[in-house]
Amino acid sequence: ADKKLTMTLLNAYFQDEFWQGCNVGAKRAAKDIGADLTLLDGNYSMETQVNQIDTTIQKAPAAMMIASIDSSAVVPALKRAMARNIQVYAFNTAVPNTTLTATVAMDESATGAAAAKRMIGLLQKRAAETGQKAYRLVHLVGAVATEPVRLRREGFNKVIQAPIEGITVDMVEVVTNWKPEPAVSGLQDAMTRGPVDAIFTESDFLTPFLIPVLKRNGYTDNKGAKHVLIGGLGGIPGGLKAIREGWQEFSLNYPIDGMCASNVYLANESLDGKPFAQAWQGVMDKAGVTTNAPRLIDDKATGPTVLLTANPIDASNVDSKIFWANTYKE
Amino acid sequence: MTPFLEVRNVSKSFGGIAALKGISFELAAGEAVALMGGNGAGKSTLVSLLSGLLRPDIGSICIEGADRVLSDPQQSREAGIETVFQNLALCPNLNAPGNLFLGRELYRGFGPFKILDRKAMEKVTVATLQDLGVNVPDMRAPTNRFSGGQRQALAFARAVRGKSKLLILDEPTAALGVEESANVVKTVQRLRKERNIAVLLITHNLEEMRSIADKAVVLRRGHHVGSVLLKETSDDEIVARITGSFGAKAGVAA
Amino acid sequence: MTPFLEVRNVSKSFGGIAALKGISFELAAGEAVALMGGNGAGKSTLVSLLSGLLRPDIGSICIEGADRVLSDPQQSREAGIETVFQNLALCPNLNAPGNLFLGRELYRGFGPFKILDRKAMEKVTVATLQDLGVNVPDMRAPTNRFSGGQRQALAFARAVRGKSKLLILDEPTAALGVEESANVVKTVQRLRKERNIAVLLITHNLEEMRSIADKAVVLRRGHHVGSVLLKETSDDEIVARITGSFGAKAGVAA
Amino acid sequence: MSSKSEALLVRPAADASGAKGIVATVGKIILLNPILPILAVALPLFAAFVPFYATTTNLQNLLLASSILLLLSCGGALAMITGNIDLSVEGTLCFSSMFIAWLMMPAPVGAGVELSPLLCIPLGIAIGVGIGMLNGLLVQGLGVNPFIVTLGMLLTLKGAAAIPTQATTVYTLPSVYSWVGYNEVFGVSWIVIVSFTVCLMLACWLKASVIGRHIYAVGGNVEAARENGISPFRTVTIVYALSGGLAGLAGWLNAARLDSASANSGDGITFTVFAAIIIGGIALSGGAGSLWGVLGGVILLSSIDNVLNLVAVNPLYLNFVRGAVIIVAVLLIVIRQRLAARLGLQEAAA
Amino acid sequence: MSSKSEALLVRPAADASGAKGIVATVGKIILLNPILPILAVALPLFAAFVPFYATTTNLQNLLLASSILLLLSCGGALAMITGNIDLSVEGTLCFSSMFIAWLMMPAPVGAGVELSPLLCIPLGIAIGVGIGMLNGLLVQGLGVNPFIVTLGMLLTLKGAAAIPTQATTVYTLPSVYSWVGYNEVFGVSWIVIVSFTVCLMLACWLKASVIGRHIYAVGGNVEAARENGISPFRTVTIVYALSGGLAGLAGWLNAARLDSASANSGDGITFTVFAAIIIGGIALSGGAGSLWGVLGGVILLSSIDNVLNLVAVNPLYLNFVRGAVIIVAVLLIVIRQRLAARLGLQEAAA
Ligand SMILES: Nc1ncnc2c1ncn2[C@@H]1O[C@H](COP(=O)(O)OP(=O)(O)OP(=O)(O)O)[C@@H](O)[C@H]1O
Ligand SMILES: Nc1ncnc2c1ncn2[C@@H]1O[C@H](COP(=O)(O)OP(=O)(O)OP(=O)(O)O)[C@@H](O)[C@H]1O
Ligand SMILES: [Mg+2]
Ligand SMILES: [Mg+2]
Repeated sequence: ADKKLTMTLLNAYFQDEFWQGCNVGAKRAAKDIGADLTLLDGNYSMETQVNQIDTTIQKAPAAMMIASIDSSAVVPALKRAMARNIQVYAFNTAVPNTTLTATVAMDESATGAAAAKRMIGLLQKRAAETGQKAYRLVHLVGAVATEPVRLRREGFNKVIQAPIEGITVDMVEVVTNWKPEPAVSGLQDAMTRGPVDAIFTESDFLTPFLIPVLKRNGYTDNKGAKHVLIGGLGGIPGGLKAIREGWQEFSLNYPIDGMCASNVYLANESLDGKPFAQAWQGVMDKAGVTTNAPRLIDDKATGPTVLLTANPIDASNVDSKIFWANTYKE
Repeated sequence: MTPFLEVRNVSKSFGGIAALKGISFELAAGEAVALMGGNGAGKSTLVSLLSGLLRPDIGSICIEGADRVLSDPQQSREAGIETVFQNLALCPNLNAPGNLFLGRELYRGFGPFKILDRKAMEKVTVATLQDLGVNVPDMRAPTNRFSGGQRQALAFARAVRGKSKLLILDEPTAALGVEESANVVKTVQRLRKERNIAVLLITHNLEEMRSIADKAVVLRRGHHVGSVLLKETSDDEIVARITGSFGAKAGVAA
Repeated sequence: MTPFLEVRNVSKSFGGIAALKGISFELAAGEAVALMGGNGAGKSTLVSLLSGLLRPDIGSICIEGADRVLSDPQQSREAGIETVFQNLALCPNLNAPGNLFLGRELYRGFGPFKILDRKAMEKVTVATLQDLGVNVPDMRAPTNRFSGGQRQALAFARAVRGKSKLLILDEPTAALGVEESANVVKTVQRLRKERNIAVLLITHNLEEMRSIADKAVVLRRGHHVGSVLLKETSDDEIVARITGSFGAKAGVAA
Repeated sequence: MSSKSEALLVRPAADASGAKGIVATVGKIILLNPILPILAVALPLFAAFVPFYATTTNLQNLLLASSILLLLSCGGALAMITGNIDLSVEGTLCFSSMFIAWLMMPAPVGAGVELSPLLCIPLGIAIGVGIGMLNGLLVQGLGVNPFIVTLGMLLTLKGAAAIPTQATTVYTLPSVYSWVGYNEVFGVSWIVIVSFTVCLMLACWLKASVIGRHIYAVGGNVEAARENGISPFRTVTIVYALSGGLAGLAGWLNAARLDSASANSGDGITFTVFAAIIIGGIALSGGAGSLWGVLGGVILLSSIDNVLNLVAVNPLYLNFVRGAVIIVAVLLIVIRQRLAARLGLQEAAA
Repeated sequence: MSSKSEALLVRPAADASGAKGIVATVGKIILLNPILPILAVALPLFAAFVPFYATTTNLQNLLLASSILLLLSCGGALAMITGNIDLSVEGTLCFSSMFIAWLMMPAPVGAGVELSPLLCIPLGIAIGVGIGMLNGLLVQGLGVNPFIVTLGMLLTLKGAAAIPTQATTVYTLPSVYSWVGYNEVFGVSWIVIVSFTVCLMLACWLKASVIGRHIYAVGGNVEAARENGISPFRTVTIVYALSGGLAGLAGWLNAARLDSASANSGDGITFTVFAAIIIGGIALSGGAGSLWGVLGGVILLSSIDNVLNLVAVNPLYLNFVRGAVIIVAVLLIVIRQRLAARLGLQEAAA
């Protein structure tokens, strides 16, 4: 196309690294294909985001891509957009209730479950080494009443609360609402009740804030048997740094830059007339998310949906360039 | 005949401070009584009890022979008592008609849809203020723009518009000019003549006391220290009672 | 000798309302002038100009011969003027010593670490109120608990404690009892004798006017309608000037 | 002196005849209005410089985006005029819509009773009224500080909203319930029609009715109101009930617009509500302002967000710009006030 | 009459001799304090029924968790005592720590100037003071509504906090800067020592100093203060500057505690700050209350969160329970007030 493509990307929030990673990925892809990309910040308010969809509709870009703050609340507005022949793509969070042009999203409950399994593996390993049977785990919950968090939390809890071979896990949940201070106070209070063996954080941007708490409570060693096992989701720079330093064991990477980029590329291919079925795998390549085992669910109800699995990060691969946190600042 | 108002052995304390100690007096229908006393003697506290702002700690208030519990100002108004408070009870954000008809608005309609009749209220306001000879530059300005005397005149005008049987006036002319004060006195005299209204007047002005009241009740530090017929009593004696030098060194005052 | 205060052709409007129209008068050091006028005549507005609360629209104010821009009350105080405002200027949340020393606290230390000398302030408060014969049940209670007269006495006491050369009194006895009023008058007379203080008195009480002032300046609806020596003028004439019937039908008033 | 003093009682309307008179009158109206002057400057500027701003579609969107904010702000403004504060409106919106959705939907998300939407719409409003009455009771009946009562209520309600459906968002509500969100008249959504009609009627009622007068009186001097036989308890309870009812109504309209109910709905709108109220000229201390001003505040704030979306400011600077614009807008409003005060213009609340 | 009237001037202290006198005096102190009675009930209850609540470690934690809230609340309380409001403290905390972190850190995250932490600590406080003075200027100098000025400032600062590092969180600050977060005396963190010392000194200063008296006077009746030569502008600006400075200090301590600076830090603490202030007995209308009460409010709110963590309430019910507990606590406070009023106890602010 000789005419410059116009696209609008509706981000959920701007003031943290995870969503910054998204912007970087999207901008890179837009530059790559020469599209004119507008970024909007929903500020974690679903009403704001719906207003932004309506505003975007009237500017009639060729495509819009959205990280929905509430995947149900955006549906009527997205339907209006589709009705105006604007292509609508969703990233990070699927919009289960309507047919969009395409979706590239994380499988939240599967990711939660995968994290739990990994954590259990670590605990069982420690049990084998030390003979300890009973473990206490602190689960740092995000914003409890949001859809992705609900799925993530349910996925994790279902696995961790089921009977586990050889060990018992006593879980304490702390609601953080994605804020450092409640996370820190909550962890501190959990430690008051007794030693903590493991922490699962629904976003590992919280990990760096936890380390001073651990240090103050005598967990000064980032190795060894007393060391608190930390696992998280996101693959956020702070988490990766903690993995490098030995504080955190693993993270499950959300390829946020890749998801955004794939939305942009998909729109480009589609507007060039290439059908989705032919285009999507190439796009996943270009967007750099092949390691996330993209699988296509060709759901008639929601439109073509590529679900991604979060790839694990640990000390062995923490510096790999496939993780957005290692490249997004470049 | 039963008196219109009977105050029986009423006491009121604020924490450690006894503002009124066992006060009793009567006020016949149509009678004008002056309530006299130095600053802090308890006069305004007594007014608060009669107008339903406060309840006595002990003692009772009878109106037209019946014991009444006046637990809010509305009840006092319904019992036929209208009060000009020392604090004037004006809303500074409302204008003159708004204050003159405060709680007594003229309206059309019913229930939550009573619609104010602004025209009528403004008309009455013009007439009322004119009657009192009070000069208000802009009736529609909020009353926080009014001078001290203008405010007081408005509060007085509001009270006398009612159909009450007892008018309580707490220092109604304190901020008024010579002419305006005279108009207030004249108005009270007229009301007494025309409607046989009873009056409870608080004032520090002996002349005003004499031109309105027949009887004086004197308070001193919360105690009732005497009721006198004004015709039979000299100014000096009243002042002596107020200051507490009566009896001790009778006749010497101020 | 230059007069202490000279008001030259001062006007002040509030939007459409002209409160003062070209007022001029002088006040010599040690002189006592009564500022008379009906309600809304503009007296308090003039006080506001002299005490730095408002600035005149036109005209100027000279103190001890020098043109002064009084743009806040502090400047007026520094020029030697102390005012008892009609609104009393009390903080209802502070107690009696707190109000008596408001803006003039006694302290030790310096800069931001000036520490209040509570003991000393309480002692002075007790003495001052006693001097005025004012009876306050609890000096440490917030002044919103005080009776109208108790509050006014406090405001007066504060003003006379200063070392000012001109004392402005805006209806200083309006809420005071007979005895307390007499004490205020006596105090002002004493200050004049002892400290040769000048006084600008606003009052609606002709007797009080005569016991304090030598001269009267009469305002009517913002106009200066006459300055008279009290010795040479009858009460009736003054009232006639206040009400505007002077000249028209001289001598008929109230 | 009679005729003379009568002439003085009402200030002559600055000889309102002739062109000069009209200019003066219009000038006075503009200067006296808390928000009109700034709208009169800002909106034409937006129209001139912001692409798409002055299109019909955008105005329709703007009204739609203003609707919920308007309802909540009018309620909050009423409470503030009585000298109180109502921080709970966001909570009421959220809880009532969530609870109603739970009642309407089949199990497992809903309660399983599948209550009729026609019943649920008034029920949602009634829940709001009930919450408001509870606020009124606590504030004026028991004398609890309104700030803390309604803040506690906000937290409680937002927390309670997550309970019925276990924090699950409820989507695709009964079509009768969300009809109002899907239908329009000349491109104007029924949500706009309902909310603006209610608020404009309320604005008139507040100025014209006896209860409205009492609302101002209580805010101006609650003791004086009481001394004149106006019941502060009754007045304040009515006002909180209205505020709650409006929030309940907003809960319905918001859920209808989103065709879903979520425990996060309304998140963070409280700050915007109070910004609109105060920019609209309602004094924190009560007794002053009108709902017309609040309407202006709502339009201004919605316009700012709308314009920031249309010009697509770098999101990194967005919050900064929004905050700065609000401060500037308020500075302009203050300049307007100063000017009006200098000219001695100030209207009584009633 | 002299001796008689003197005797009346100071109410006798209810014969303070004997056991009965002491009980009466203690009773009076408890009843007069806005928050002591509820603490006196709540804390023993917590200690009795909440496991681990009354352990040394938990108390140390509780103080640590209270520190930042205490600093912000004291600042906000000062502003409120003058009859104003300061909503910007959260923004100041966030912006100052973020900006300072940017100055201290090497590129690419930081500015690359790597300013010395020893310089940065006072600089952070100075930034807070500057922001506060700007607030004071706008509020009392230009007469802009304090609610909207400081709300605009909050939005602006939170927005601005993201700008220097492009919303990137800054981890592992220089050790000199975060020393205060890693070191303790007898198990009590230096953060606690610094913040509590500052606030307790401030509480004394407010009651004992001339400026403190003027702060109350301006809050009680700003016109009277002005008429008595107290400059409301000066007083209010001092208060906002103090509030800003405390928020700047809190920014340092918070960043030191987290050993990082993030544009999210402090998010949402504004509501808690105002809950603490009001529960602590500061009147919205100004002129009343003390920082001792605010300290009580902070301890109460921190204890509630601490207890909810210790008993591990189901996250779904957490917000609901927290809101309900706050309402109940405030109801108890009101009962206390009623009792005190019935007994005629009410102390002047000064
Ligand atoms: N801030 C203001 N705004 C508008 N009008 C005002 C204001 N202050 C005073 N006025 C008007 O100016 C006129 C003069 O008022 P002022 O208070 O000076 O009267 P005064 O002589 O002191 O009367 P009084 O004896 O009743 O105290 C009055 O008509 C009053 O309504
Ligand atoms: N709410 C209150 N709390 C505490 N003390 C009060 C309260 N109201 C009045 N008092 C005290 O009670 C006493 C009587 O007050 P009251 O106002 O009745 O006096 P008053 O006779 O009207 O005096 P004035 O002539 O000065 O108006 C005073 O000493 C006053 O300080
Ligand atoms: Mg009295
Ligand atoms: Mg006056």
